[in-house]
Amino acid sequence: MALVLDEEQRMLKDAAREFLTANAPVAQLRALRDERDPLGYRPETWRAMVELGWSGVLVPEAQGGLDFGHVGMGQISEEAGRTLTASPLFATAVLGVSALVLAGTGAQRAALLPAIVAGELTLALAFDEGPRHDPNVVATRLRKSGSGWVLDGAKAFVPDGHSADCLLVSARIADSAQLALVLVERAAPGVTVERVVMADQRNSANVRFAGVAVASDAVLGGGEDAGAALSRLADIGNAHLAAELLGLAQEVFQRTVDYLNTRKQFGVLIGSYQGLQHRAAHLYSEIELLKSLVLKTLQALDAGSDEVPVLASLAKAKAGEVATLATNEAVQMHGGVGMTDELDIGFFMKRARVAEQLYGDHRYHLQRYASLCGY
Amino acid sequence: MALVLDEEQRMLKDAAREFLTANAPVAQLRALRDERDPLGYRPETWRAMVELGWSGVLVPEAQGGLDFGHVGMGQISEEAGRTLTASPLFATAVLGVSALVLAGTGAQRAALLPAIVAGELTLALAFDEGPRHDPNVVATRLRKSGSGWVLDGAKAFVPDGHSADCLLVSARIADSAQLALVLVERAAPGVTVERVVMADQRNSANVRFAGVAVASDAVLGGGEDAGAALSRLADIGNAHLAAELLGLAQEVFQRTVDYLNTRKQFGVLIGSYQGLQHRAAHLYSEIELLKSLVLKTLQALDAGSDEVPVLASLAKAKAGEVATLATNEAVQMHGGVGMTDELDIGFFMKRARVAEQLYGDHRYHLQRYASLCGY
Amino acid sequence: MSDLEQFRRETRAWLETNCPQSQREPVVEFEDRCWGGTKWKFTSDDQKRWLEVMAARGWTAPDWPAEYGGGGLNKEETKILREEMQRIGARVPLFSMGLSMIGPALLKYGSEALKRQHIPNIVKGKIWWCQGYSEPNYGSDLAGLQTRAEDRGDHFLVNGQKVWTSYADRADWMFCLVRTDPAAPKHAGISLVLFDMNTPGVTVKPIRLISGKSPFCETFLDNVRVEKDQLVGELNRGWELATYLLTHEREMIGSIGQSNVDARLYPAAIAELGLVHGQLADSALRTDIARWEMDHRAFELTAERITDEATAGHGVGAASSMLKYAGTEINKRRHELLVAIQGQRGLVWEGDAYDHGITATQWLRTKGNSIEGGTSEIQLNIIAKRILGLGRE
Amino acid sequence: MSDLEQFRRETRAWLETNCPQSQREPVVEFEDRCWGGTKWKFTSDDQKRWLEVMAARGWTAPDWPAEYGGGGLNKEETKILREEMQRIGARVPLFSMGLSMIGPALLKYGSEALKRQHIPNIVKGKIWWCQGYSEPNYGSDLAGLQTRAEDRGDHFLVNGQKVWTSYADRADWMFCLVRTDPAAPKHAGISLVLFDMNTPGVTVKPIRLISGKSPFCETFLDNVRVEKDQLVGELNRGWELATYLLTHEREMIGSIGQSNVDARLYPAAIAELGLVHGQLADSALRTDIARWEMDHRAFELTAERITDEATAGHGVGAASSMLKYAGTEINKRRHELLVAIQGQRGLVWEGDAYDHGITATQWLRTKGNSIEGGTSEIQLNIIAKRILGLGRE
Repeated sequence: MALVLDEEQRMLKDAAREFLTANAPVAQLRALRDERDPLGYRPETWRAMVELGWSGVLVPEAQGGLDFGHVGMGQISEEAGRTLTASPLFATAVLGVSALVLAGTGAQRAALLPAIVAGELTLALAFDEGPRHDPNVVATRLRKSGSGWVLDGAKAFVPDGHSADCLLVSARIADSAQLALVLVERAAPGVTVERVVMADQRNSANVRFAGVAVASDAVLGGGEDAGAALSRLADIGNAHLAAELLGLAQEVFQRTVDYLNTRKQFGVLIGSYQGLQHRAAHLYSEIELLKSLVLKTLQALDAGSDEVPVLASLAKAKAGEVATLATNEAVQMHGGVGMTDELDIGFFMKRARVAEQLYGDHRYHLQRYASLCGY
Repeated sequence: MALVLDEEQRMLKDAAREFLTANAPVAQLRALRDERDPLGYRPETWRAMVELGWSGVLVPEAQGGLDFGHVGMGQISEEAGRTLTASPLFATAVLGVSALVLAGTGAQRAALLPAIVAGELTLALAFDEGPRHDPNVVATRLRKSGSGWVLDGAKAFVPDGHSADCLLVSARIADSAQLALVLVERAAPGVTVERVVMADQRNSANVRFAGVAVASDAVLGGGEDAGAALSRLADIGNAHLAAELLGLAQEVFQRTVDYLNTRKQFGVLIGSYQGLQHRAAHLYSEIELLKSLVLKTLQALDAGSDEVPVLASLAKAKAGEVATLATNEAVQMHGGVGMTDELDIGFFMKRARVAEQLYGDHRYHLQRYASLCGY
Repeated sequence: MSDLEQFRRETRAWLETNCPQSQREPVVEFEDRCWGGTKWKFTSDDQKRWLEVMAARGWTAPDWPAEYGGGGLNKEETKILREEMQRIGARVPLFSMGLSMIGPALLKYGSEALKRQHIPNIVKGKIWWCQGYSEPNYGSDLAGLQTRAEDRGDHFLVNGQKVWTSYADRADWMFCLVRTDPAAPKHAGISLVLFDMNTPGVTVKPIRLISGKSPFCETFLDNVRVEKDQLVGELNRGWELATYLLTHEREMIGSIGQSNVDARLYPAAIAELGLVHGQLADSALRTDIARWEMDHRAFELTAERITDEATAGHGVGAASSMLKYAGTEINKRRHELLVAIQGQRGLVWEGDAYDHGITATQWLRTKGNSIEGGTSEIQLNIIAKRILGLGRE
Repeated sequence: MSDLEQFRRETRAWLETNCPQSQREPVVEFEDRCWGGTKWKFTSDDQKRWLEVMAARGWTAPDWPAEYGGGGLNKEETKILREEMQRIGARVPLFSMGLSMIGPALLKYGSEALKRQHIPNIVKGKIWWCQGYSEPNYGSDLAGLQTRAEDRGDHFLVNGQKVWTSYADRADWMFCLVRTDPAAPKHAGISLVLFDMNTPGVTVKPIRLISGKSPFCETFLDNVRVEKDQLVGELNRGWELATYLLTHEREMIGSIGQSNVDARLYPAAIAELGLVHGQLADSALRTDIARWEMDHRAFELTAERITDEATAGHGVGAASSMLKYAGTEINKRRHELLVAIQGQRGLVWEGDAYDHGITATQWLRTKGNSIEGGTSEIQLNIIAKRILGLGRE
């Protein structure tokens, strides 16, 4: 399959850039921060995204979606990385939808996906239980109780966890090695949500479940082992985080290049110094390498390729490293003003690190890649 | 203790540089290579070193040595790194002497050290058994036989192994966890030596022992466990290899700076390009950092500090990284001519990698450091 | 007993008597270290008393001449005082840019009158000094500065804008680089002047950084009157002083990585990640931490070695650029690793449970280390040109 | 059935019949791939026959015009031929700088007479071409070249020295950059000429590299007579051709990392070090290998993506510099890691038991990748200036 976007994907990308630049630029995130907005995103922006069909890009046509695939969705993720737009896009339209598509029964999909498409339901995936990604640690327990189930445990740093309508919670089924994904209303009795304000000013939350009643039909797939689905969900999350970091890196790099072509010191443009030129050219090359990994990974997701786990780890690892380099170079090359909050550069740096840490940083993924290859 | 050389040490360093530059420059190593010299060093150069007292720098005065310590010897190691001088200095005067001082009985020291000081005996430490340093692997076996012992096994990549008069062989004592260091004549029955020509044109050899008879008094320390001595020997070896690599890095860097200040392209000195200036300045800074670690490690050896293992690993790890960077930058900054055998630059690169691999590369030592710290 | 042994014994006894117990506790909060000045609020009577008894002996500036209020100690005595203070964990009684920067510059370049006016106040911690160097368009290219000081006979009239004046909002006086000859080549028309921050026309506006609130300010100078006798050194020869002061600043910033009592990263990593088969669970992080500790140790030893070489009289010059470059880059790496060790927790911005985001704010703050006091690029230029002699035709 | 399907079927059948089994074996030795030329010694009758049958159809240069002996295939057919050859593992029948460099240049810039003279011989592998570009003092600064071609009416008289002419000792003809107008600005006085290496005055001396023997030579040109009709393109407009040729060379060198059938490093590492708890025994090396494999995969995909983008008609220009830079740096890292995996064994220089030091010689040879065909620094300059637009006032 050719490593290029098709016509439809290019149009979607262009439309996304146009919309986000006009309606949800970095200034929006800054305003949310300055206002200490409790929701953490602009409902009207999300509403507009829903109207553009973005909530349903990954939803099958049967449930009212566009069924446009991960390459398409990845273009939106990338563009949202450029503008640092906060919205339920990642937690709901990428992870929530994917969870239902991967693990939901026909009835669950039919019930929930149209609501997501319509913008009536937001989700959050409650997955990790500590500050560092570790899919092997699932201490949250789901046990049978009468005709239903009961959920106990805690989840940490759940993106959108304090704002989503419902939480998709991974849990171990008591007395088995099996994993389950269950749907819990955020407002349900026994659920405690504590918002954590992160450096990137996105929503994150620590969530505790104390004897939360879960109806049988709220267990995705009716209780079939969700281990494979969870693993794929993490890959999907990482692929889109990589796309987001790619967009972020490109944008902060472009701003840096523009600055190098504007700022003068010692009577010449600082972009005329070869020391900075070579570093900028190296970073350009790194971003080009990242682009290819991200696109290949998104294509592999759509093709259902066996290579998905390997590629997702490579893409996320490279994205983490490139975004770190791009944001560090951005601050350094901007000099003093790069350190001021007045410029947006710091917002890129903060988001880059949080997105890298989510679902595993570059070290985690390099090691996961090696393990997947058997070394 | 102040991190500076005292007056005597500085004089020794200056004398070493003077002697080596005049009598054993890189051209000597080149000639040895071109002549495919079977010994691998110039006996007359070694003879002159002996006359300067270098074979006895680490030997106690009681055995006719200078007892000048590792800081002193390290200055010679460093200067020999600048000139890439091949000689029995490392294998005999550093490792051989240290083995006897650390593990020898009074009688053994009295018998052998004066011969080393006089230049009448050369040694080689037969330590590793594979191409990568691993002190835990000692399959060579020493077993009791009558009033003496019998040695069986094989050692790999022994520096000076094919030219030294005697080999100091590490072995496990049969039916025990104890290690021994035994002295075996290279020409003894049952010893097979196969020279391996390395990229750096130094002596190295694979040695096999098949039922080699070892007299009781040829077992260092009379058979007391030599484990601690062997571990310290590796630290000593690494400290002096780090010193050698420091000298090598400084010399190849100086040659590179000189070239940058001579060669013109596009009508200007290539040293006026900021891209190269910044890389050169970074390398300068790295070399300065290395200097301090090397000196501190040598001082710690002389002081018998508990920190020796930690410092030896830090110094060797940093030395390996800095010498790799210095030689890679040297070739790249010299451009095409740096790739030609006509220039000496390649000799520095080859020696840098062999010296790094010997007794553990930077990765080995970073990990050893972490383990020593308990993480 | 030698004089020095005698001095050590007396000093030890005096410190034991005079240093309050509370002033022997490690410094935790910013205010634990007294910066002095008219606006300073002492955290305790002990802090005030400790400053006063030390200042009375001139031991806030132990090696400055006694005639201006300094301690008048020689090198050996100064070292002994430091050692004895360290022995009991005594805090420095006063920490200021007066002591570290303008004081030494005044002693070297200032007129007798200026010394008499300012040095005793610096020693006593009466005045908080801030520096006026960088300007919005002149950061790395400091010598391009445009703040004008017009000669008005008995005084200068100063107009312009300074940035990165740290603690300008708490400071009493500024030492400020100004252009006194706009017609001269850029390095030749600069002077260093001193003025009271209460002078009419001085306006201060704090700068918010990516790491949050900061001590840095923009300072606007609008027809500020500066008396002629507050010129330090010769007119239009201020660049020499600036260079002298920058070297001091460089050394201060380059040593940031050193100031930590225990800079090792692995204890935190073990606590956070745990060990598997005796090794840190994340082996890639383990290697990165080990490499950082290698470089950090090498850096500390290098700072020590260069001091020792200078003491022994055979140091190289221009070492401050190398130390500034290496020290700040290593410190930046340190904080990247601290975030990596803590994962998401290291990126929390607010909240009692997370120490108010201290890990993240410190991490972001260190990004400025390689910019302030001369960027890493400027330091590399200095090394390349002055030490390596590159690019001279 | 479409024409293309028909073409594929016929090609498959023809290859099956005509490609000797021995020419379907992987290339191991240098000579396994035929370079042609008058001095070429075929390794077997099969190799000779394979060249002849393919050349007869013009399929050594499948997309070149049939009128000059090329295959005359369109893009799709060329791709099908490649795929079908790969399917059976067929070796390329001919590999040469005639095909990859001077041939395309002649087709684009050469006179009709030059095309008729040279292209058919390139297609048939009759002539081995070498390039005369760099000179001792003009490597990166290629346009500064000093080799003079004096106009002597019906011919040029060429004097000078070329370096890095690869395989000059086996080549039949050289395409050579010469200065035809010493008075013009340096880029404006250069021309590209062709001459027979047997011409009197041509002397070749091999260059020994740090990796040992090499195909590179110094070529001395002493009153070499070059006929006027061997001028390619216009007089003094040779720089345009040089740029065209350099781009081709860059792409060739940048793709070095790609040519390996299996570039993965971890199988060798597992074989050498073994696994502990399922992981490579050296965890630091494990991370370095994984990071290399990440970059290598990213590079391969990038080369693919850029080709696909070009095919789709929306590629960026100047990508060859990025690929050349990234590809050669990644390949250098690969060989550093191969040495690290093998330890001392990877640094053996001689000996049957050690594959004659192949690991070490290849490692050393790769150091030249980022120098030949335009250094990494030159590529970074091109990216900075042409793609990023940096430094334009």
